[in-house]
Amino acid sequence: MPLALNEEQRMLRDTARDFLQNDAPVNLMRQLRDDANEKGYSEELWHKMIEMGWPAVAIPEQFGGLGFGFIGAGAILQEAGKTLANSPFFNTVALGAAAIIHGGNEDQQQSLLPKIAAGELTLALAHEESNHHQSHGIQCQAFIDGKQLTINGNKKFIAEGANADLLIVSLRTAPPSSNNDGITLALIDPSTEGIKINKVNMIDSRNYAHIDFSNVTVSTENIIGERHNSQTLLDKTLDHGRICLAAEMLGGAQAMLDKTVEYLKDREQFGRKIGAFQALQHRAANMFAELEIAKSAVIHALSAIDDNQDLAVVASSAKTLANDCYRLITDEAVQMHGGIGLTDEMDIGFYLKRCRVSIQSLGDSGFHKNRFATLNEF
Amino acid sequence: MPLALNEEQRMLRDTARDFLQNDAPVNLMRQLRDDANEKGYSEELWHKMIEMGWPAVAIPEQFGGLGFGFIGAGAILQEAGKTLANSPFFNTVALGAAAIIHGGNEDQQQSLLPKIAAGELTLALAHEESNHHQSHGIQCQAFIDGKQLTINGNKKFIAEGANADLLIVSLRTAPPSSNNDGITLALIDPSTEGIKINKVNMIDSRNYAHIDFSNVTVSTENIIGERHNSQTLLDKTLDHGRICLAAEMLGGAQAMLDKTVEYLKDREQFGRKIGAFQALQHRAANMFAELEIAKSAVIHALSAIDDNQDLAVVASSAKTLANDCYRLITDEAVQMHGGIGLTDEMDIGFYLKRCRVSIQSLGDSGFHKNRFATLNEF
Amino acid sequence: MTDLSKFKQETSEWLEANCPASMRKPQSRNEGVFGGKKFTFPSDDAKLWFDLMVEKGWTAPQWAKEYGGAGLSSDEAKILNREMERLGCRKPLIGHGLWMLGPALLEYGTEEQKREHLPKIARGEIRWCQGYSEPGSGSDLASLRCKAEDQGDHYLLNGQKSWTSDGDKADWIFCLVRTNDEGPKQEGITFLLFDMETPGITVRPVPLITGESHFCDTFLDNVKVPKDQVVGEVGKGWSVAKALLVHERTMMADIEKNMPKPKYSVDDYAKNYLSMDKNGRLQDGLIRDRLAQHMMRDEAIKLTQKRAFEEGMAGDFDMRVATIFKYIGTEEKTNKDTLITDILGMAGAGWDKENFSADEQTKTHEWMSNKALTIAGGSSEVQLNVISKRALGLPEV
Amino acid sequence: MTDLSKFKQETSEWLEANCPASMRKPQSRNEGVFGGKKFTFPSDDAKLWFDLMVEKGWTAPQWAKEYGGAGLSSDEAKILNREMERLGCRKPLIGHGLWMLGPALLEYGTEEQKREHLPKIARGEIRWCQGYSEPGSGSDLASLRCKAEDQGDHYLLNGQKSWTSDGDKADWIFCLVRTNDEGPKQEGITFLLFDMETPGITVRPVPLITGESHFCDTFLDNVKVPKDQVVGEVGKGWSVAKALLVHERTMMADIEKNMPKPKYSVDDYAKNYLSMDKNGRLQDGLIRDRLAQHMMRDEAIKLTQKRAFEEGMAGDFDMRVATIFKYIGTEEKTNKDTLITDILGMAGAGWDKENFSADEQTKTHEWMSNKALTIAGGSSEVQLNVISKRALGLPEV
Repeated sequence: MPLALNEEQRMLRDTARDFLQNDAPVNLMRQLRDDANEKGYSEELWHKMIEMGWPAVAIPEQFGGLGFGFIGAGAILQEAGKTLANSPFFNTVALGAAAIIHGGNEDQQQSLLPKIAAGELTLALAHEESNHHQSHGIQCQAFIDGKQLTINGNKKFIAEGANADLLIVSLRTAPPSSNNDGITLALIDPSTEGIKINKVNMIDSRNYAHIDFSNVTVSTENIIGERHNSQTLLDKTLDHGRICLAAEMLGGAQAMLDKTVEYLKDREQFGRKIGAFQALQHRAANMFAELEIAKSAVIHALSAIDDNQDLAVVASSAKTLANDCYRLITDEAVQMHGGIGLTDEMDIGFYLKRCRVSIQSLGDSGFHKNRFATLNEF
Repeated sequence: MPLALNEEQRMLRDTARDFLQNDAPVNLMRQLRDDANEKGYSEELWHKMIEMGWPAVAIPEQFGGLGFGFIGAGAILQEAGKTLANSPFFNTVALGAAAIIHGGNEDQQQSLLPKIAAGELTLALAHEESNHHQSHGIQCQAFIDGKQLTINGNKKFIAEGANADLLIVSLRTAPPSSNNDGITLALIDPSTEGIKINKVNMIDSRNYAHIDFSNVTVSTENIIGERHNSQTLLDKTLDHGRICLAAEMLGGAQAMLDKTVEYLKDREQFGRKIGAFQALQHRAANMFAELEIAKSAVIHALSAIDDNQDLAVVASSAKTLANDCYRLITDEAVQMHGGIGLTDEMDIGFYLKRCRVSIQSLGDSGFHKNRFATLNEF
Repeated sequence: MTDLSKFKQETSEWLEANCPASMRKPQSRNEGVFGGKKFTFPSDDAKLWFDLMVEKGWTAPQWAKEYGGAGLSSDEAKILNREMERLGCRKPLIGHGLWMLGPALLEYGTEEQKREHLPKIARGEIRWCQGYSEPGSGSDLASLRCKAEDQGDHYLLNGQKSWTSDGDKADWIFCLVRTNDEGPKQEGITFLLFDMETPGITVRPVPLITGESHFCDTFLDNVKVPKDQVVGEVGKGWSVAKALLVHERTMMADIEKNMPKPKYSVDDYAKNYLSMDKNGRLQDGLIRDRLAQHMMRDEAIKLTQKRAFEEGMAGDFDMRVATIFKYIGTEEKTNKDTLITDILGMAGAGWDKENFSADEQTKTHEWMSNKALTIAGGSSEVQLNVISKRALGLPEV
Repeated sequence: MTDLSKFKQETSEWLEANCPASMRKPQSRNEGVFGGKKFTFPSDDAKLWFDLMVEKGWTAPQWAKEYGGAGLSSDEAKILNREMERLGCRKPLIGHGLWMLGPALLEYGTEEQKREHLPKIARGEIRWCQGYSEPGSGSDLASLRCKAEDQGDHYLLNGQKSWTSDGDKADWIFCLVRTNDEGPKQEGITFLLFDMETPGITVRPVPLITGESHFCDTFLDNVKVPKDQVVGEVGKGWSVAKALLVHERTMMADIEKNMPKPKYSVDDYAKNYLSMDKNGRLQDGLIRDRLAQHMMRDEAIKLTQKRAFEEGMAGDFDMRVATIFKYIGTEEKTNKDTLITDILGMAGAGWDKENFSADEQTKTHEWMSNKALTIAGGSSEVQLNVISKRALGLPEV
């Protein structure tokens, strides 16, 4: 499994970096927040991304994709994390497309993947039901009666939940048994009758929603993957998301480290650059080391996606290391900047807030270390 | 509950400090080790301690004690920890006397406590049965038949186990039930037939033993505390030990911090005292702060003993903070001294090794944080 | 009956009779009475209580009557304080004037300055703010550059002050300025007072990451300040400021003491927000460990403060220990805030008022705003420097 | 068939035919063949294998035949190396002479020095030790003060060297001495060779906290060293030493590679020594968390080395990353040792050989001896300085 980008992927990364630094600086994010933008992202930016073919990067070539794999998607997300550039990219590709690629039947793949690749369809995963991420404890219920699925329950903190064209919803359709895990995934149009979408504003100013399902009926054709037995598909989908989110987070951590080092070189106190104080130097050096090892865990996990390897262990490692190092670096960025780091004028608060939501999304370090331990049987 | 020593206790502490610094420097410990001393302590030193009345400090006055309480005993142990001075004091007083004070019947108290106070009797607690400390998982069995107790089983890592005049042994005498916890403590003469004492050398060069009991019979008069129901007594005894050991550990931590700070002021590299390097300064300052808060937890716990308060929570806090700060400080002492800290000529290795054994004795931090959480119902 | 017992009895009776019930509960920051020209009382009771106390001179009990106080002896003031604490009476007036500038004027001010300013402070007529920090001078305050040129009868001020706490709500400012560029940097600093309405002053509130803005940038553009508004000697402002620091700490402790006690303890949050396994243990082992660790440390820090006090009383106190409190206390507080929001999960990262409980919003807010604790009032780095020098005697970097 | 394929085939056949079975297993430190006058072979096979390889010049395959080597080309040497690895053949000879002084002499030595010393190294007749550190010069090696006075045809040495690895077992030493007290400290250093039996040398093994003593203090009291035993120019010894450092790292990596693989992984220890709850989880939640954390980090560090290699091949390597390996690798190794002994509990703190298994003794020993990892070869503090300067470009302290 490669740990370095190939030439094409490097070009993709470099182009993404230039584009995002120019067209989606942190100020764009600030503007969207100050305007209380409904979507939490710039339509214009998203259209440019579509023009550049980004939604297609990780889609297999036979479905109109570019076949850069998830290493490619990860490279874009890492660059997006650097400027906190938001778009439907992450939820549509890392969660939505992943579920369809691995669970969709031929019809679904033929009809949906080319649309995703073309930027004509955005997706969101409606999965969480409480304040904390969980893999399988699904309460949101659906009864299957003939060709019809009737859904009742509540989903929470759905990223892009109030924006996406289609939702992929995780449902409990049967009690777990020896043959079935009881979980089913279904594609649901958010305008279906019985769906109530409640927008939730989080500190990172992106788009989230709680969604209530009250006797929502859809055709069983909307089921993705195996009926009553999609825990593995769900895990795989979540792992795609965890790994890709980790990539985005490392971009943020990198930006914060760079900005902090710049500040250390610039700011003077007690007659010298504060970057000449050894205690700060050692802490900065440690941040650099932590970030580099986290990067390796993340690219390894992205590579595992592309090589169709088992994702559980590598996803949990990647998310844990990304969580811990993003938190370390944003906390240190605030502390080293001093009071000014707590003003809204500086960008640091935006990263701090995004970091916190990212840590909670798709599993904090306690969740993933527990999962890692369980997978390793200890 | 007082957190400061009263005048008498301060005098006791100051006398102990002067005496131990002069009569029991680390070199005494080194000498005992190099001579492969059977007991692991100096008889001469112990006799001087007896002359000074130390074994009596924590014994109630009605039993010939001095009534300084465990704050007094803790003050002595803290000073002893500074020079790694070993003696039967800890095991006899903090574990042995504690069990008899809280569990002994009047006869036992009348016959044993004055002897302890006079330095005529040393005790050891034979409780552990595996590599890790545990409170109640006792396998060592005893059957009670009329007036006789027949013991079979193995006890491990008994501090002073090959030296003590008498052993206090924790035994399983019945299955736990709603009325009984099934645990009984008994005083056993180590020369009783059927007892095999196997000396164990640990890295801290003190005296430890594994002891096997094979059909050892003693009179039921040797039982201390309630028959079949002494878990509470055992817990209380162990908590006395945990708190007092924490006091000893903080003495060691203090000595290591002092020695390291001295070295930082003395050693030059790159044309300046290494204590002028800010990264080391901040780490040393943090060590100082950690040690001071740990001291408060320990004196609070010692005070709780004297005030007859519930010990469980305070003992677990004291031992955890002592464990963590002793480890931090010895590890940093080695790192800051550099290679020379790893030579046997320096004293650091002695503290490092004693620290490690102390951490494992009577519960490491994982054990105590788990216990603390359970006691706080989370 | 001694005079003091009599005073105690009368005080107690008066407080019982006059302090409104709603003024006997802990108060949050936005319930505080800061006074000043622009101030609106948070409630009728607050106004009533304030007026009654001003009348008795008990907003500044120990200040002389001619300065707006009650001229109480130190023993009487202690009794008043204790009685107010016993009944839970709120401070009728709080703020920089009463707690910081007042004591400084009493020590360093001229008689004219005292007569001019102290009564207005005690009666809550003028609200004060503090102009110390500058964009280039945070931890290294003495490097401040705000320039005061000697123009004969007045100084001409140019420069910028930052972190002016409630600068937009204050009437007057006490301010450190540079009157001399040469020599040791501490010795060219002068302590000045001036009206915030003096021409040339622009105040701009600075939004914080919490969405609030308690602090201002204050721009000084050819601001004229009469020379009789210097407190203490010219060039000795650093000493005045240092003396004030002690009062700042007292003020902080006082505010802290009067804050409402948190509704839930940290372990309450864990029990309310997280699931337990069959043995009644938190399922999240990492949180469980962090929580136990925090509770132990938090208690040990509190015990250390008590121990310092008791050892002090017993004459057995190691002064070096005093250097650790700011550092270890604020670090643990930050740790606690992080732990609580981690326990809340997504509910500890919410922004809107509809989907998150008031308490969740508070905790999320505290996590952000308390990041200032390890920065303001001597950052953790400065504290570690202090510990390593003063407690450990390590050499200068 | 090309010459190289032929060489490969012959080499393979020769190794198969001549390398004893017992020499095809990983070797621990005390199974190594270091050579020298005082050396005793650990086994007959080791002696046999050594003799055969010396005869072929394959102890130093790339050195010229007149220097005791086999004069192999770089390609041939690679093939030999690969074939030996493939069959698991042990290095027939190891040590400071072969891996450090040899390469230095090839680069900086005179022809006489090469002819004098290299063959004796390649044939394992002379064992070398290194005299760099001094009691006052650890991290700051260039401050060394061991004095070499110019006495016309020889130098007169006075001073002390510390950490002389196996100084009591070596025949000769390569040593840094100060020949000039003035100017930049690096420029007064000279690289000297001398016989450890020269009058005036006292070697004292230094016991370590592990109970072993691999290192010596070496006292130099009026030791005469002929001037033709200077390697490189007088006053340029620092450059020779710096060049050697690279070889030291290669040597360390080589030794590491040939060490026996540990019998158990860290999680094996946890499973063997700790109890599980009913759900198959370690009961000790703290150890469980630390173990998961360590395994993730350990893997991430290994992956970073691989990534650096792959990015290097792809021409996309950020050179700054190379600065972290020593620091983060040794810190994690120390963390691992601590974790294992914590898992072993009291069995990780034993000293005697009767009550503790060989493996428990090894782990306890490693915990102690590996504390040197974050100190020797550039302490973690020095590494952090390097990262902050070279990778982050932060200014000098």
